[in-house]
Amino acid sequence: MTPFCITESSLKHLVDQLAKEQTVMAPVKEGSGFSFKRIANGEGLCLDFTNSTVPPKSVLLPQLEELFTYEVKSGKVRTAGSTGGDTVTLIGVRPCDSSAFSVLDRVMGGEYIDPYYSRNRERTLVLGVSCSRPEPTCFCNVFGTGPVEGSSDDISLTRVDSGYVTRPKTKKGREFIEKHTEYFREATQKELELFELESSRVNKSMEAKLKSEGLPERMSKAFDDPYWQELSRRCIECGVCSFICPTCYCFDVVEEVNGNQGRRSRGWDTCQSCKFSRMAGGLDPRPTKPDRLKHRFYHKLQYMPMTFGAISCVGCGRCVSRCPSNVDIREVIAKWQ
Amino acid sequence: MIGYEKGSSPGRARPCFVSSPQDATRLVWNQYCAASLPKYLIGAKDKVGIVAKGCDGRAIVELIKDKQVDRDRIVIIAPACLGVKRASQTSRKEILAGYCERCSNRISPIADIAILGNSNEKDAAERFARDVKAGKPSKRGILWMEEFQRCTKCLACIKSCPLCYCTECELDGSLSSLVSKLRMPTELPTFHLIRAMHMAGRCVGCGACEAACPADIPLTDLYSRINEEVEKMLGYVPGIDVNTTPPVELPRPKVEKK
Amino acid sequence: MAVNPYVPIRAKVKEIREDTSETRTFVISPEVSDAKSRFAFRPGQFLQLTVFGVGEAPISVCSSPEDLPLIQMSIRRIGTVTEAMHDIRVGDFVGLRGPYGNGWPVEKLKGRDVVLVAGGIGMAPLRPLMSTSRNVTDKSGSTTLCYGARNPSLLMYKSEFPRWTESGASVKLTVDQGDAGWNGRVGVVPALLDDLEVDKASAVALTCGPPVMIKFTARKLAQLGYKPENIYASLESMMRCGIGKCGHCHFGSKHVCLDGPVFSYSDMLSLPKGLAPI
Amino acid sequence: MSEPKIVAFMCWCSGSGADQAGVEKISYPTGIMPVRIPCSALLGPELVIKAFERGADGVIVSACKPSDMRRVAPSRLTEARLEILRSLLKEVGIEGERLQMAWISSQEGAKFAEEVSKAAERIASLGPLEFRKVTKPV
Repeated sequence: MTPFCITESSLKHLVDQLAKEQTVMAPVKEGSGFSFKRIANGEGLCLDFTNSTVPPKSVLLPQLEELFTYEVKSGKVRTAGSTGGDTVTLIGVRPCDSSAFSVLDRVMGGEYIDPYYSRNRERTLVLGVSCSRPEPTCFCNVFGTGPVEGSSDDISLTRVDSGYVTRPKTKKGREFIEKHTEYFREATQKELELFELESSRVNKSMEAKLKSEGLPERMSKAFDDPYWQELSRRCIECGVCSFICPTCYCFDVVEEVNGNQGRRSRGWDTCQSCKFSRMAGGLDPRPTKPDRLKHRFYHKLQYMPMTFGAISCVGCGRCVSRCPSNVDIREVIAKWQ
Repeated sequence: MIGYEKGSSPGRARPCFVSSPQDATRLVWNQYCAASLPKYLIGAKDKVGIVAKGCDGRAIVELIKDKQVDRDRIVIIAPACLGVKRASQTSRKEILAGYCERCSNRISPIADIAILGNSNEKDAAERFARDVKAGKPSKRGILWMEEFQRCTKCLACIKSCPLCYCTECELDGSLSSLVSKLRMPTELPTFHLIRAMHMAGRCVGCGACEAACPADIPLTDLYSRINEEVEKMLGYVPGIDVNTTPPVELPRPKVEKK
Repeated sequence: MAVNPYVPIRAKVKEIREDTSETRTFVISPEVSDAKSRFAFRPGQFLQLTVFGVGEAPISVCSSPEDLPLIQMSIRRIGTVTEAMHDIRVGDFVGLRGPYGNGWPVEKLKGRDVVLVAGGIGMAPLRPLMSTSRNVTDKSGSTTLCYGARNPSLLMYKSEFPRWTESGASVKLTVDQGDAGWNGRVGVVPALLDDLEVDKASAVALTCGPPVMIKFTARKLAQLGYKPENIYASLESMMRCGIGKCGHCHFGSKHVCLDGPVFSYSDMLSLPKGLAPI
Repeated sequence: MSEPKIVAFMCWCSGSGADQAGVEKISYPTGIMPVRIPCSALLGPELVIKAFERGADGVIVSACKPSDMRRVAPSRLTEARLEILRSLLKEVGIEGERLQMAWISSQEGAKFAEEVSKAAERIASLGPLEFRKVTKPV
């Protein structure tokens, strides 16, 4: 399919139309940052942002998600549907975050398929938007997860002066464009040229010092290196890095009980917490701060490549800019590249 | 020796631990030295030197009072602080952090070595003091309940706070059922109110919580408001004098010796 | 629609046996018609046990697969869930999901000498092998159980020792601290391994117990000439989902819930320190 | 409005005061949920906040008069602590009057009923508290 083009105003009308029928999630300014929220119309759409504070993984893997409810005494369990639900259009996903969905797909699939995640994933259409001005902390180019398109985009939008060059990436994306064909028109030759120009401009605007080849192999030999001790000294184990990481998926499960009614929910957890791997009885396989910090980096840069064949850092730079102690994953990569 | 070194990107400085004179060249001092260093004193076994801004000094005073830090084991180097800058999330500019605008004293109340800087810096510091007039009143009218709803419940405020030294925290959901471990929306105000109560009369306004918060909740605004009330009510200001006792404490009953 | 792996199946507690002062064995019957196929497990696998209103914990099955649909679990009072489990009465409902994990390498045991080393509650996952020990070793190899506890009253399944001996297994016991009625050995479990008459080159050792015991048992076995790939240990870790999603039991590139809980000594050496107590 | 829900935390002594009100058959508002605690000074602000979260319109803490206590007066602590909590509640937009304190000793049944009724009236006049929806600063 040839690329399409959608003008800014058509996009707004399209969102107006969609918001009437289904859930539209888009970045919304909140406090001093952006976060993905449900929007009611095209007016609320703002694609002029660098990236959201909390990644859009919150749409697929909500921070708090009910697993099921039950009666305490009788043990009767009710699941509030792990299938169906509204179609969700997720607009304005940056390439790094879109690529992060592929990482989550790999984890949540496999021998046991996570029903809640796959329900959310199937009903969500991802409209990715290319970056136009990457932050100095961004390094998606290192892993090839950006900055123009992400690997889970159903449709990739790239801003050119007349609107957005629209490239459908999946069957779902093509069907979407066919269904809403009145909002799109075929991209002109000039627009395509502008798209190429824009892509190479953004690519060039990013630093290219880091390399990811061979990183897992080298890291597997560095497990006992004193570097980790030194690195972790300034870490304060706040766990912000994992809460704002688009590929961190670990969750904890809690029960809420009110009389005879019980509910089991899950929600994000962080491996940086000293209670993450502590067992009943007090044994802890990762008892010290270096163990825990190392686990996070190894999980992303070594364990995941070993298990799934790809590094699970997408270079969004959130942890780099947000870490209060300035523990920088780019330095870790630079150290072992 | 705990101080600051150059960070990984421009406009950042980060904590750094120096154990030999050669390494001391790594140390820097500028307006990006934001991280709260007294946090690293808790549980430290050796004798350590520490670079302390005004707020850090106040935190150390509180830690000494709470018997978490031994005064004899630390050497405090206190440079004059001009307030720290942080990158604005909305515009690509650097602004003076909100909590620094409210800072009551930019020089540590306790110091072994005080560095008042050269005359230029001194001027700047005086200008700063004049502008700030020993602490602007905190902002009022923040819609706190809305702010609380933004909370991601990552507990970074607790983990980054130099005065949160409890090994088991009642707010992380593992010790009590006061607040669940996960982000239950109805519990977010509870979480923040309890934490605010725990900080009442203790917060030294270093802004570590605010700097760490991924949701940018202006926590120090709330804590400083409560501190103002505590000062009005009980005449107590935290972090000034090692010898004062915390405000809400029982006088010890005198036990008569037989 | 595929089965939702997070939802436990309701099960009724049929019988409770007080094994020791801190452990009880529960006989549980899942309330589904296809319990036999759904819960078909291999010895050494575990189930996620839900105490409704309290939470979930991974517990290994201590009965033989032949007893299905009845499932037995021995539970030591140690955390919130196990504590609550001790308040459960006969007729109460609990939740079960699973079985999860890899279980003992049952195929490998055929025709070989098998040494089972257990400490305290660590006997539970090995018990299914003892109940079926003759089948497991294919009648040509010997079966030896080396079992120890802190004191004689904490030895589990005492009433079954005679039956195990009758069926041809040799049962060696030891305690850390004897009492008036004890005239057996006093000492640590690895000390029992010294003079076993087994073919060390091909023998398979299976161990479960406190981390310290596993550590010294594994070392000792390796020293005695057992092959590292023939030494197996069942490890434990904090875990939430049991299906490799929650990340709590992720160590190295292994998940304890998917790739474990049984690991060979050679696997353990390649895992990060901490999980494998070696 | 309907009867406000009020949680009354009372120390051992003032709890007996409430009993005394019962013995003397003095009526007081029915929306009161008594919670007995060993001493008012043991009442952390956590529980008061939690009570508001769980739907209380108001909280009454009844404690011994400091003058009735021997040697040290822990209820002074309670007073100071609740005063701080009240200012915090005001800051986030909850009326301070929702948190009341009453000095009641073990024999004062009539006083208990009177204080509690007065407090309930004041709390009722504020209307129901929707803790989660309070967004306007006072």
